[in-house]
Amino acid sequence: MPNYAYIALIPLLPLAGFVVLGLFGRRCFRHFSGLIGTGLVLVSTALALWVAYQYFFGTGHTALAFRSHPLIMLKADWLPFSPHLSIDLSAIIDPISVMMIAVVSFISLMVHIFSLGYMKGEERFATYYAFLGLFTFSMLGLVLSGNLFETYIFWELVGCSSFLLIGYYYERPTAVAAAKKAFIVTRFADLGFLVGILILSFQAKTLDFNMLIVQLLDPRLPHTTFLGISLLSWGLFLIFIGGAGKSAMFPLHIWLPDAMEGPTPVSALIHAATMVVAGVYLVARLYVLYGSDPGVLQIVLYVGAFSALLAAIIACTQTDIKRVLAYSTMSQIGYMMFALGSYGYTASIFHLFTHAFFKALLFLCAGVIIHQVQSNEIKGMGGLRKTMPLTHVCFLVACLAIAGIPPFSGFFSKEDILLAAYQANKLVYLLGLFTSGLTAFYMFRLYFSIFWNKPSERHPHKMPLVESIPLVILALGAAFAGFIPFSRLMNPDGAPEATHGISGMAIAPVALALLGIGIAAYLYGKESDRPAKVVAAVRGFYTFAYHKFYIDEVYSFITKKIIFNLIGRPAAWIDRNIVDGLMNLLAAVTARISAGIKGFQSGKVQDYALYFFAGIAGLTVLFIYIYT
Amino acid sequence: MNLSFLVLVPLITAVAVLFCRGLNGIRWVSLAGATVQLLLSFGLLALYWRERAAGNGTAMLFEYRHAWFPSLNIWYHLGVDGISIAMILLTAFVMEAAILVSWKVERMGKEFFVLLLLLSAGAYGFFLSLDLFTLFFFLEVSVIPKFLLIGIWGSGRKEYSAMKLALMLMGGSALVFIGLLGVYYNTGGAGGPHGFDWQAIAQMHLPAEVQRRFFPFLFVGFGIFTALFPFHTWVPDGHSSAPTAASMFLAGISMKLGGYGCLRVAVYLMPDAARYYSPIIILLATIAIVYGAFATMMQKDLKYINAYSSISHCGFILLGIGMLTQTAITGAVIQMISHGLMTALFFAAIGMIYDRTHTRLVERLGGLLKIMPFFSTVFVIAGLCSLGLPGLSGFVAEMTVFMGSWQHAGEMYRLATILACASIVITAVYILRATGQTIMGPVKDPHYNGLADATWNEKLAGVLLVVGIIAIGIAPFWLSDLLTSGVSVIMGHVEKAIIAGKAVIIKK
Amino acid sequence: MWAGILLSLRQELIVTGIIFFLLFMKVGATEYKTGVVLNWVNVLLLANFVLGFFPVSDATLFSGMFHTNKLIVLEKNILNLGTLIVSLQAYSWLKDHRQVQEFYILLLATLVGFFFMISAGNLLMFYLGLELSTIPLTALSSFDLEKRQSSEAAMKFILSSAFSSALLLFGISLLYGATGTLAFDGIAQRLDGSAFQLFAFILILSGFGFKISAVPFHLWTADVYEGSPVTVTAYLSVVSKGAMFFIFIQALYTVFKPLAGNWYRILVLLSVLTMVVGNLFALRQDKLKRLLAFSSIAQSGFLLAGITGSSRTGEASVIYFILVYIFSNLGAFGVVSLISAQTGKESINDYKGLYASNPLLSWVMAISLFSLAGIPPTAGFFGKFFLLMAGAGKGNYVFIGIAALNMVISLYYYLRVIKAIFMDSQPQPIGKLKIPILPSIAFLICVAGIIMTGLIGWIYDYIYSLSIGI
Amino acid sequence: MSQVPLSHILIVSTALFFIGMYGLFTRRNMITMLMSVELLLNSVNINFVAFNKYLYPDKLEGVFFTLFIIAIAAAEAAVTIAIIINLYRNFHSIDVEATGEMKF
Amino acid sequence: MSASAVVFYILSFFILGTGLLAVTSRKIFRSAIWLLFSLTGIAGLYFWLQMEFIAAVQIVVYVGGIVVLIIFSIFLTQQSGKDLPAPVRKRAIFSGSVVCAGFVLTCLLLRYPFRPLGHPVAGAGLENMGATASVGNIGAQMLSTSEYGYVLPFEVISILLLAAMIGCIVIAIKIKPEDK
Repeated sequence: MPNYAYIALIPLLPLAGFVVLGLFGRRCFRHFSGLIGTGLVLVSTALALWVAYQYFFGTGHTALAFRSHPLIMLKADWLPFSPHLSIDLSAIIDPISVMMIAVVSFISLMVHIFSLGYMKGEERFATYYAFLGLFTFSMLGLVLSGNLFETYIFWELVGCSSFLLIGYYYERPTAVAAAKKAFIVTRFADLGFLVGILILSFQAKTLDFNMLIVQLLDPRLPHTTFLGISLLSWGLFLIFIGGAGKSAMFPLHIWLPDAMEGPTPVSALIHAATMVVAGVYLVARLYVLYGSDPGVLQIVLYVGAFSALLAAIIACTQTDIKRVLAYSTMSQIGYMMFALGSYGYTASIFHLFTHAFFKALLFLCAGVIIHQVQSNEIKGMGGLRKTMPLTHVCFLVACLAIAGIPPFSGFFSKEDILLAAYQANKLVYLLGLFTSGLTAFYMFRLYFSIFWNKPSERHPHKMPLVESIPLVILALGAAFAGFIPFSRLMNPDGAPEATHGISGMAIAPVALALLGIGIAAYLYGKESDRPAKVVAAVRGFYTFAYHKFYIDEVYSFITKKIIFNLIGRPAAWIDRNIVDGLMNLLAAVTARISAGIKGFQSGKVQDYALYFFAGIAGLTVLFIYIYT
Repeated sequence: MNLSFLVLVPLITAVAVLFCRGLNGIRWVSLAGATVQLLLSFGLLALYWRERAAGNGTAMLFEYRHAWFPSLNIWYHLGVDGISIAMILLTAFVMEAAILVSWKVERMGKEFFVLLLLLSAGAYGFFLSLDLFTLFFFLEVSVIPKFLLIGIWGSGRKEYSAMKLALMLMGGSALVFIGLLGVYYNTGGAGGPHGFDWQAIAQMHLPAEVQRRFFPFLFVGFGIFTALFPFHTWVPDGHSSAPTAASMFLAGISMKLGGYGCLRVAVYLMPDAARYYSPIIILLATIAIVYGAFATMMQKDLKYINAYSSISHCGFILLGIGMLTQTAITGAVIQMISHGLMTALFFAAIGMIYDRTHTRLVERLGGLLKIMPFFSTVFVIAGLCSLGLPGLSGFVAEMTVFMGSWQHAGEMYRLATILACASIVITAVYILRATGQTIMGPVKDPHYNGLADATWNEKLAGVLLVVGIIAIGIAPFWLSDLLTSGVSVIMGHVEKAIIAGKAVIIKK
Repeated sequence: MWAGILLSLRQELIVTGIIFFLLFMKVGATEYKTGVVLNWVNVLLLANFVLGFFPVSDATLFSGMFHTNKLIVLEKNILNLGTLIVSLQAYSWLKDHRQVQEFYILLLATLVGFFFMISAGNLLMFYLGLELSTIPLTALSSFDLEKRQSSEAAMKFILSSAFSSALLLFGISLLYGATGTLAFDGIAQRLDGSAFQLFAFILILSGFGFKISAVPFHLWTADVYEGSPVTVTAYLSVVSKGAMFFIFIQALYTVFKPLAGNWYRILVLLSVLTMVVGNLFALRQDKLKRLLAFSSIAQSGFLLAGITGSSRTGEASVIYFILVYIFSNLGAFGVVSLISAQTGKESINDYKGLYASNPLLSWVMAISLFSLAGIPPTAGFFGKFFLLMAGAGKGNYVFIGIAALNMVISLYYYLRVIKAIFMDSQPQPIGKLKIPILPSIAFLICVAGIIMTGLIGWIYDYIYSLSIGI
Repeated sequence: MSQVPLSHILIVSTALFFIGMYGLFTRRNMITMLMSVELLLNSVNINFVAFNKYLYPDKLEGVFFTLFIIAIAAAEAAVTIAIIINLYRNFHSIDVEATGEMKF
Repeated sequence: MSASAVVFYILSFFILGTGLLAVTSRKIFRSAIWLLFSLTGIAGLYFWLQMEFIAAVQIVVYVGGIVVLIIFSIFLTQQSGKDLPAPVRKRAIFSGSVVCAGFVLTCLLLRYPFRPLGHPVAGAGLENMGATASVGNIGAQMLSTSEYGYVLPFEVISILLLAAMIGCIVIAIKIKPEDK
């Protein structure tokens, strides 16, 4: 078998980019910094694709035995805790990790290239690329890490770089607030992850993925429970909370829409294609364990389904283009989650794969559009189909893909998911079906109100090549990624799944999607008061959904009112007044006593003599008659 | 190498400073002294590694004994193991940075540097000494310089804070003193000579009831130095009124004296008692962690924020020590180092910002990233380190503590661990609020725009500390390897104690 | 034989010689300049101090009325040193005083008294020495003849000391009645812990307590210290107290050894009272002399704690602490006397901003105060450490704990002075003062002593090797 | 004299002692306080002589002690009176109540 | 009861009575005289104890010296004939009680089995010259350096008297203004 040692380069090159650009970018080469970053990522993308090729199609690698158990390599002892328990730096190689590095590096490359044009002339151009490099490094590290704690390390790094990138326009208070929100919410989720790690590591006495899984599935494991639930389930559940936080599952999704304050390419990279699916990846990584624990899997299922629906509903009401896309991302990830929840491992990964393409594409197109109209509000847009034909086409492709219209990529993955859901849980299946309809609707609502809706005049704005190329490539991906025989490459136990072509199952979703598109066309095809009418019809629910079901408000109430006022302030007050007060009280008491006894020093010599003799008498009585 | 150099170099430097005239001379001389010290510490590290590589397995290396008061069996006794070397390195780093940042001290510059150097001499001696008397001597040496530094060069209610700090620390050392006497008179067994040599004491394994009687004195006494709840109230006032260099040293080193003492003296000499009292220790530590974090959220003044967060972070040290597992104690020591560097960096950044903007109030500052990119970067790095970002030292320390604490199966200990973990979220909250309001956002005050960024010395100081933080953050193995031997010696005693305790229980 | 006697008595004889020399100087025809006299005296005192170290064998003379050994010689040397420093510092006060010779005659008479008291082997000699040292001191304390406070102090001093010595005598008479002898060794043989003897002992103890100003026999201290001239106060606070402690510890460890069980408890009580009361009063003083008076009361509390150890360590640490205390306290008093002699200012508020004008004096003051507070690296730290260590030897940790906490309280008022000197400022601070040569020598000795005595270990060990313990 | 037991003499001296003490405590005139001190010393003298005579007649320690006490008492009285006179110059009164400048 | 006992009791009543008057009389001059009587009574007591020399010294030093000194100082400081200020009521009560308590306490303690050593000297005991308080004897011992020799205290007290004298001169001497 070939050695994959060079795989280490894939994350390290972007890291090098970060270090170099971060330290010297501003001063030495602020204009080439973009090219440097892109170049490095280009190399690692090439490597990643080479790995993927070698892994999936290389000689002798199709062997089941090889796929079935992951390969852990480049093991380096990083922080030993105790003889058997330590954080290693190691790379895991198995189908999903390989697929993920390919996707991540590829999308990141696209974004790098796109940003060359998009972010041109920015004040902190170099910094931007440095951060992108950092993110790419951490994300690749995350997917490659072969040790649970290593995953956590990169998990945190990813969060940090997302924080930095969201806060890129740090002079905008909204951006700062969004960055803070993103970090804190995900941090809160990570607390679950951390405790989960502690539990699992204590149970398994190891952190290495392979060993971990083996140990934990070992029936001889002492079955300890807490509150009647086995510690293993607790651990898995807590880890899922961590995943849910990163993947913006309800109720930890509130940071995602605000995160759109960041530059649009960043949203494309982090908040659409890669980081947000980390949760899915995490669950998939430990899928054998989750599979062994139906209870937790149920939670995953319902959380996923509910988030998908909720996000879709909200998406229908938003008017900020990026927010709509954000909610759709959330909804799609919901799909992946409930796919996992319903044993649709392959389907979920597949959807992750395809979603990366069309969602990134959507965001990049949105970026172009926003530059064109200088606003995020779709109200201001309309009739852009002639002004920016290329964008128009790409956007359309992406919409079709996400709406699940054959033969675009989205169709295949989504259909697999629905199939899995159907086998697992009918209710969830119906939810998924409905959601797919909604998806088609809000996507095309977006599409129509951007590109049609107004009479369009042709003075095509020219797009720099660096921007158009990624769009085209991604569009191709979005269109044809579906034909990759995914199920043969990837499944939990390595055994290829029986792939099913177009079956009857596909009819319903497609029909619903078409219906949704139709409604969208009817409402937003050309300028009219129809949408207003509809809104008026469902006023109450509309406003409710428009305000994202007031979830943000609930959060801010809890944090601002309850935690700050009922815990923080009292703590600070108690510290100053009671704990510190005690210390000052001691001093005050001493002073009082010393003032109290000053009378003895009366300055009268006769008193002195008197006390003198009284002292003698006292001593005499005390030590002759009392203690003898 | 003769360890006395490490104590002498700062003193010699101080004397040299006394004799130089002109601020520049003073600055450069003291900087030179600190640098020599830094190099010496690195040399010490190298020598240590060489010895270990040569297979020298003795607990303490480079021992130096000299009879001080033979009639009382008091020795001037120095020696190092991994832990002390780590602490010495920390001190050297912080001192170098402290001298660099106090370049601008104009008023009574000579006195300032002399006192600073004396302070450091005390710290070095403390970490080096193997005789409890010597240790106590060096522990108390630092009282005067602290008082004067805060009281003369401080800001705000400086006299009050200086007085409070001096008195509370003196109270702490009074408790330590009682504990030491208790230990002393229980050594030597029947009629044998009493002694202060702590290795010998540890070998002779004090009787359990003695341990239980005197452990609280030692632990609380040292605990006051490291902000043990509820004796932490000197920290906010002291740190916030102190001049930059002094607060760097206070939070970076002085608070570590306490942790080191708790570990080296209290736990090492009295393992039984340590086990006996560990629930109380854990309780207090957890309170300090959580409550300190919450109290921090409400602070308006940057220095207060950092001071309170120090309380919370030093809670981790005590937590780790109280858990009495190898990993947890290692984590505690790493946390000492990490917090030392991190908080020093924080105070340095705050001080430099304060020098320019003349305010430390969060709501007055804003958008500094645009004006002073260097300070802001340093500040952000310190912040990220304090909220435990991987790649920076804070993460390593905290994770080790958590890992180790979790090894201690037991509902209450687990709960404490989880609460401690939860505190890192709160940490994130207050750090990001502070950062978001001061570093990011629009520039609040127009005439901040004219302010200059770091000068070379400030940059050097910042870089020095950042390098330290990152060196631990991305390659923690060397540190943990350095500490292992020392910690396992301590753990050896603790386990012996556990076995002994079990034996006692069985007898009953 | 006579040579031997004279040799063993040499310290007393030298000092007496100086007394007569001064007397002749005074009564002689020629009127000497004050400065000349002062230089002469200090040279003589220096010579006296140096000759003190001349080695001599132990001896017991005059049928046990006078005995001397290495430890006693050392103690006398310590007293000589104290006197020398005091007289060096007295320069700035005395140089425009008319009656220098008389001052020194009285001072040295008290010194002789202390010498005889220390080497007394017999209650009669002890009493004589005591009175010889007390009566001239009272005269000295009213040496500022025009100052109301000075004469008030003297009045309080002599009346209280007369009263206390009357009680002491009453006790001695009862002890004589009970044991039939005045010789120390004879008494030691005939002591049984009977109530009558205990009563006699307590009366005698009160006499000691008066001189070492132990609570509740301390009340004269503050007023006398405040009222007397600073030099006299300094002398009172170190030499007189030190000599008293020397004889006290001898008496307790040898004469009253049979009553050890009883006096241990009494001393613990007195020690606690003395520390606490001294500190509590010192907290609220604004006059520096008065503050130092109360601080010296607290210090004797610590010394008592050392004595309670009733061990060799105890004796050694007490003597060692006296040495340290001479340096520290005289350092502080030296500054006070210099300033009060040149500006007449004696309150803490006057010292605000002193550092700005007189850094040198300020540092001397600071170092002395830190040594008094017992903070390393000053010798005071070692002194206190050993005292309490000796005290802890009995295993009474509550007592030692109270003592340790008292160290914290005492730190507060010492730091108040430091704060005034270094941190505060005032509209019209004390101007730049010129330090004459003799006082500066004294300061040098004090500071050197404060730094060295602790760090150089053999000083303590030498004392330890001489001391006998109980 | 042998019929009178020692204890009676001692009681007399003790009584004298406490009379003197009472005087010392209550008399506001310094000279009268000095007188009371003399009474105290005399009672001590009586003690010494009596003890010597009754119990330890083979040595004269008590007698000698008495002699020295008398001498010292004289010296003390002289100094006290000198101090009092000087104080009178400063305060124009010798009432102890008048001299309370230094207190607390 | 024998005559000498009677004499003793009369003497002691005289001593105590006059002493009490001395410390209570409101006329300072009278109290000085009462003191004089009391001291003389004590001298009588010494005679009764057959300590003639001590008695003589008592008369000479106290009666002849100290009391006279006191009277002079009264003349110097006091315009005679004026009553002394009454003692402070509170202190008088308190000290009265303390003194009584002390007296009772001491008397209780005086019940101590004194063990005579050596034999009491009956009358003019010619047995051991060492012990009789004859003038010659005392003088001899006072200046002898041998066993029971008191030369050293004698010398010491000489210094003391010298110092006291100088002290008195320094303090009491009237400083002429121009000397200051």
